[in-house]
Amino acid sequence: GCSEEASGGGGGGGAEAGACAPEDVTLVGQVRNESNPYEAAWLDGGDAFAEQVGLTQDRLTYDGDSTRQQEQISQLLAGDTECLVMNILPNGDSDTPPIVEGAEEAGAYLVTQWNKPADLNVADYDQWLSHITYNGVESGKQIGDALAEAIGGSGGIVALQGILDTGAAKDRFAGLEESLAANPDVELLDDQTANFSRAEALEVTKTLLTKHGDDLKGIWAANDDMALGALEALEQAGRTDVAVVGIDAVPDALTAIEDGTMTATVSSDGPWQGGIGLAIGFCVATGELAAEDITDEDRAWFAEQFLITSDNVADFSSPQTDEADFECDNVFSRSQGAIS
Amino acid sequence: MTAQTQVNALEVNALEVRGLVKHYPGVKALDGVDLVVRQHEVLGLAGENGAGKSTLLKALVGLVRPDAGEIWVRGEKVRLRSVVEAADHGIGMVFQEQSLVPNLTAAENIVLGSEGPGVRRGIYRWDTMRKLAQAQLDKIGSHIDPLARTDTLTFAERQMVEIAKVLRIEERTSHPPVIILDEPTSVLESKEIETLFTQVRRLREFASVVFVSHRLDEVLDVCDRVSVLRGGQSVGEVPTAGAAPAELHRMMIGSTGSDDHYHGNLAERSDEPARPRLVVRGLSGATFRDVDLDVHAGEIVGIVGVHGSGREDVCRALFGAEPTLAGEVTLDGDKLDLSGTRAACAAGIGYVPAERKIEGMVGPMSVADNMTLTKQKSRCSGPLVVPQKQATLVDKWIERLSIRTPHRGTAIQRLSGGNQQKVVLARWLVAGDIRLLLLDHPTRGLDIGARSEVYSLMRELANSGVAAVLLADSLEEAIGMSDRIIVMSDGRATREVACPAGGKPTPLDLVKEMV
Amino acid sequence: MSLGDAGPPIALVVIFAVFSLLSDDFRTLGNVQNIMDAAAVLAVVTCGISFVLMMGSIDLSAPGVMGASAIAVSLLVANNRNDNAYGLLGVLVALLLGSALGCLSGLALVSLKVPSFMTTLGVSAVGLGLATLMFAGVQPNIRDDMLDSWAVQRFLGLAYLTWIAVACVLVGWLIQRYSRLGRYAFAIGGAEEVLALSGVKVAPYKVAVFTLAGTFYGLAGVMVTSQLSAGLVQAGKGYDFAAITAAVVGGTLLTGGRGGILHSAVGVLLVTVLTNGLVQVGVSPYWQGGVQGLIVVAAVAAAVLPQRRRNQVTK
Amino acid sequence: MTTPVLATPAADQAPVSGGPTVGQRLTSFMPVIALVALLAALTFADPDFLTQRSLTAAVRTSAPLAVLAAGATLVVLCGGIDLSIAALCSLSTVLFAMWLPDLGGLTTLVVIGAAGLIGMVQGIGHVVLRIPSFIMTLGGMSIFAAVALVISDAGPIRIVDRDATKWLTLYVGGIVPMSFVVAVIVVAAISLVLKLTPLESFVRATGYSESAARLAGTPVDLVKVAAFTISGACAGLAAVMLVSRNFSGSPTMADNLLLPAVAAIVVGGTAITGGHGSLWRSLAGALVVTLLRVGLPIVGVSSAWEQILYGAIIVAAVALTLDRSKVLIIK
Ligand SMILES: Nc1ncnc2c1ncn2[C@@H]1O[C@H](COP(=O)(O)OP(=O)(O)OP(=O)(O)O)[C@@H](O)[C@H]1O
Ligand SMILES: Nc1ncnc2c1ncn2[C@@H]1O[C@H](COP(=O)(O)OP(=O)(O)OP(=O)(O)O)[C@@H](O)[C@H]1O
Ligand SMILES: [Mg+2]
Ligand SMILES: [Mg+2]
Repeated sequence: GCSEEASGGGGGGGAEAGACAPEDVTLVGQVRNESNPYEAAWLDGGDAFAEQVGLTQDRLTYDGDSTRQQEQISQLLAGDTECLVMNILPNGDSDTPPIVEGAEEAGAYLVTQWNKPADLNVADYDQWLSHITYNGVESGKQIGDALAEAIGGSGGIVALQGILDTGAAKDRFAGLEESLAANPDVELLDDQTANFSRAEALEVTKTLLTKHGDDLKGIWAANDDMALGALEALEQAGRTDVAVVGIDAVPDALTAIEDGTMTATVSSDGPWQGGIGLAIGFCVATGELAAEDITDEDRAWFAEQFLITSDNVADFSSPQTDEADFECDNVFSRSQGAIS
Repeated sequence: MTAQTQVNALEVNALEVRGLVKHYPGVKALDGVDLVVRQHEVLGLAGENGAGKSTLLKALVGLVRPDAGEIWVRGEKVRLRSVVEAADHGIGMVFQEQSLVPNLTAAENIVLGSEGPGVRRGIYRWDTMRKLAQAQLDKIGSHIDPLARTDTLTFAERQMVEIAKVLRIEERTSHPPVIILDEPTSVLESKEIETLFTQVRRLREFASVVFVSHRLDEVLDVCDRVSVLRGGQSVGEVPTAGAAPAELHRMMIGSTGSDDHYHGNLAERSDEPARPRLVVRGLSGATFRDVDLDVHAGEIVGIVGVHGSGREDVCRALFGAEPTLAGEVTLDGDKLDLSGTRAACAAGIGYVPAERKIEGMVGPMSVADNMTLTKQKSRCSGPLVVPQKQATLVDKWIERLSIRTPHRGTAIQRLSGGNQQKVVLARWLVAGDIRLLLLDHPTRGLDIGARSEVYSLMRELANSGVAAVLLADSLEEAIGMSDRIIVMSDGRATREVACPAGGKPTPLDLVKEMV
Repeated sequence: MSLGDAGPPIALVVIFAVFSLLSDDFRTLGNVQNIMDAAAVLAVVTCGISFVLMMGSIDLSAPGVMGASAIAVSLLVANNRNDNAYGLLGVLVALLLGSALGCLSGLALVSLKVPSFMTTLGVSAVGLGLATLMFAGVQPNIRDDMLDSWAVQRFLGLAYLTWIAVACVLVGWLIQRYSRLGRYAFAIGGAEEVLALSGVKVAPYKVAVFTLAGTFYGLAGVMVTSQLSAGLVQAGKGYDFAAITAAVVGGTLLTGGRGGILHSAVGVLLVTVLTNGLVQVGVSPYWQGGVQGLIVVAAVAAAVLPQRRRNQVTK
Repeated sequence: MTTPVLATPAADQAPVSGGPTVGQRLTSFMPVIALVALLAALTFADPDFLTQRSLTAAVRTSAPLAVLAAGATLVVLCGGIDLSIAALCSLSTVLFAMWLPDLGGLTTLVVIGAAGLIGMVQGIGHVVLRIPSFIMTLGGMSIFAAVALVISDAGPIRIVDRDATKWLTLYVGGIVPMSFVVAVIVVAAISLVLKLTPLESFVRATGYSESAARLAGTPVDLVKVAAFTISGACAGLAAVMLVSRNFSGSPTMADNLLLPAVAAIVVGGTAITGGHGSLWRSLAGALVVTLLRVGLPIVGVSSAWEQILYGAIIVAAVALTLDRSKVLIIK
């Protein structure tokens, strides 16, 4: 056959950085679905930023389906990509490289969050402006320590893992293992996956409660949804002596911490994440920020996160986006340093 | 009903059909049919396969929407759009294909669609329902348990359930009903047929009956009058008193046919082969035990027996379609592999199953594809199908067996039952390499013409050296066609009766052996 | 009940016995209660789907219907999103929403003549869409004491929800055995064309069966909401295939006309015992799904083998 | 009065055409008509959608789905169903990624072969143990998922050497994606083999009436096993396509393609009960489903409405494409 190099994919080369008028910029935010509060809040944050600059955000969701995400991206990149800014939540680590390559080829501005293969270097690409994530090992360890403290430094706990093949689930569990090493009297009785799902966590926890009975003093969950499912299981079993920790700081978890039924969670600021990715892209697209000026530390970085316990929960109860966070000279202000 | 019609009630025809027309793609199934059913008579309906009998009758119960023509019920012109409407007018039918729900009880089937007091506000009252059904079964003297699941009943028992079911129309309408029986006897045995006829005669007291059968002697026996259809047209009617089957037959096909459709046996075979082609020794299966059977090349061996004698299963076992427990079978001296139908086909065995609709044919596929399904090599060159080769071959057989089909590409389910059967038979003949043919009721539902054609075909095959095992439709057929008859009862081959051209046994001789 | 029907109950007993031998924790009374509680939602979904399978149709709409009813009920009873507090009435409305969606599957099947595989897949998507619309980005949490108590309060050691499931199985069995709807559903699976020949209009019964199934799914959505104290769009995730598996493992044929509610109930217990047992004996979470699949296949094979005939049709 | 066509012997029958009538021809084009209608609707909603680049992307996107659906169509034609295709495809992406360093250019063939073999095992299980295909492949689905999870250590495996899959990312004539060309070739090749050999009769007879087919001596079991084998092999090929697109293998990569693939088959108008249908129909169905998956969000339909529309449109599409004269009872 008379095959030749790719052409259908995109305009090639990409727009000259900074050439776009602000009103020509297309803002796209893509998350898994709008049916969970965290991601819905993310998209709302994107909307808030878009409004701030007089634009609207195209909201895309792919229902946690990797193939569908790729399909949407490649369709998106087959359209007009000259001033396209994408703030993407890749479904898993392995979904990031094709998105990055697609954007690079089509010349769209890309910011990714959460998932990225460790050996994929953002600085190797021109259009992939930044990758933002939270330090999963750190958060796993923080709540692990909080849990250890809540059960008085010794006793049995169980872990509810997230979707097993995601980096977030692995990092967070690695953090738990670090915490366990530091708290030798805490014993991990069991680890099961509940796939980040509240309903699955409920079932698994019920089973674990009957299996371990009174030996069980604490439940470490890799996200708040599972923690909330575990709380329901405890309520149904009539157990009030089990401490529960999670990650994400979804509103229900904060309420539970206020009520004292849950011990701790770690913040991840959805609305800010939804806005910041678009902001970085927008700033570069309009020339207010030159891509070359972004330091290597700011190409892939950990965002600031906080351990939330009953002591400080009041400060986090209603997350709002702050316009100042999205100013072009402020976009990297929450960095806790480069991803090592 | 007004007083006026009351007076005329007796003179008015129970049912009258005028100029009924029904087209199907490529076929004019009904072409201006007229039919009169009087009150309190049993009207026979005769005609070749595909003459339009079933279509006409289905139009009478609202299942076929005619293109033109009128239907009058008791002097009133009606339009029948559904079975329910027909039933409201007092018309009910026993269908040619069995139409019971297999996983329901007999009782439910009997009252299905007109449960009456058996269901109140959507709730079943099992006891009432059982009584209702029992009442119907009592009418025909059947001893079936009304609460037995239908699929646990035998074929004949199911037929009785169907008749019990249609008799419910008596309870449903205040008018004298018209009850249509489309080939009710083709799967019944003589005793059951007698019961049925007693019922039909009883029905005549208060109802009209339309009766279809390809067994003309039956028709003449039970009917008062016979109406004959040919090619979708009415060709006349005859009172049965004094009529002979031959006369009817002539009307059906438009020329005089031979009454002797069994063609007699082959005259003395000169060189009887030393060894039988098929040798079965001690064959046992779930429903039969220790069956021995020899069939020579060129011989037709009939197996007779009542339901449950296991003869069908023996046939299926020989074809590898039923597991065996013990026994040895050789074909032309080679041990036969009974593990599956593929092996049987490869060894040159053919099988024509009784349940044509389910097991014999692939309904939506064309006549041509059905005919060449087994002997693919007859239409192939190497691994490739050669459409021209197939067309020529299939057209040859369509003509040879006078299969009535608009085209070789027509779906076989659009053909009449008899023609379907011919296609199924032809399937084994197209390659010309068959050694043993197992025929399970090969003429079930066929008209006389088609029967004779099938008979002569069987004969021709035998003469060319094919061995055949025949499970006949009737004892007469078994006797007429077979060279030898094996009697089976309770899963064992109990007796062998010679059946040479000159010295045929009588049916009575065989019946004695069967029970 | 014929001998062929004995397979699944025997498999249930055998699997239960094996897990009891392997794990001390498994054979405790608490765990048996736990298994019963865990089976509740699946049992209700399977009740619904059994009627559809009996007809020889299939139903993939459970995720959508459950999601819609879960969100609907959580917005209708006392909750954190609005001032509604309709209590039982709210539950009823959620059930009706389930019925309506089920009815939609049935109507599309009989009027557009589209196979149920597709209509129910479509309705599932529609249900999820409706649920997402109602969800509107903020998690609805219920504050209704009655609904909350269903998951927590116990009677004779079992949660109220479990008793609701038991009641559903009973009602389902009565419908199947004593109502025209149930018997006709069974008959449609046996020989649909014959019903038409007998003058029965099957279309309304088909619609009614899908409506009934939708109602069961609606109830299941409410039950999940009660368990989680929150309305989740994903409340029914995975229940479609889980319920079909349970029904089939229990001896219901996908071709219709065989099986029923009691079969399905056994199937549900079998599947739940398996899920629970694999956790209890400590099978790695990576392997659990695979081992479960293997055992389901083996169980069906064991149940099918004794009945196998030559020339039997297996689809 | 006219002579009734069938009353006379076959010899002097009026010639009746056995070929398809206009109506029948139209129904066989329905999947394409549905496709065009959908494209028109999307273009109406967003005129920018109808560009060559956009269509190229959609066609490229559809390739793995089309291949998956084409393979499973064979199983559906035989009257069964294969629910394991997506999980097997995921497993195959993992196998591909794991074997690539050792096998290099051969990996593609080896993976397709292995997937075919796995499909064959399922087929054998189905015919020998008489387990309904629904259950057999549902079990297969969870087993493959577990194996994929375990051998990949529950994570994606990146592909460093992209040369082995580069050919799939090329464009024929600069426009037509190679992966789609491959999909078309697969569909054409299988269809041709079916059409030119007795296999088509075998497959249809098996699907329409398994018992009649068996009693006619048709190799029902072999045909079924072959269908499962090809279905598996197609899952392997789809996996290679996904890997070429994603530069990695992952144990859950294709899991969500199961229902879209079955939807593609049904939307194409193939009867889920078996016998009637074709691979070409599934190809058109895959394009329809792909357009729905990517088109609706791209033209700006919100997430909730997208699902509602998706549900409504696939039902409508099947209402359009299914040839009801071939499928008497709709279950
Ligand atoms: N639904 C249909 N579609 C097409 N052709 C049909 C259909 N029903 C009947 N026919 C054709 O109409 C003709 C009359 O068929 P019909 O069933 O009425 O014959 P019949 O007299 O009952 O024959 P038999 O004695 O074989 O039962 C046949 O040629 C048949 O092929
Ligand atoms: N609604 C229908 N759709 C398609 N085909 C039909 C329909 N009704 C009847 N037929 C076909 O028309 C043909 C004629 O019907 P039928 O079986 O009654 O034939 P018959 O002539 O009575 O049979 P026999 O040869 O047994 O006497 C049959 O092959 C049947 O399958
Ligand atoms: Mg007839
Ligand atoms: Mg609660």
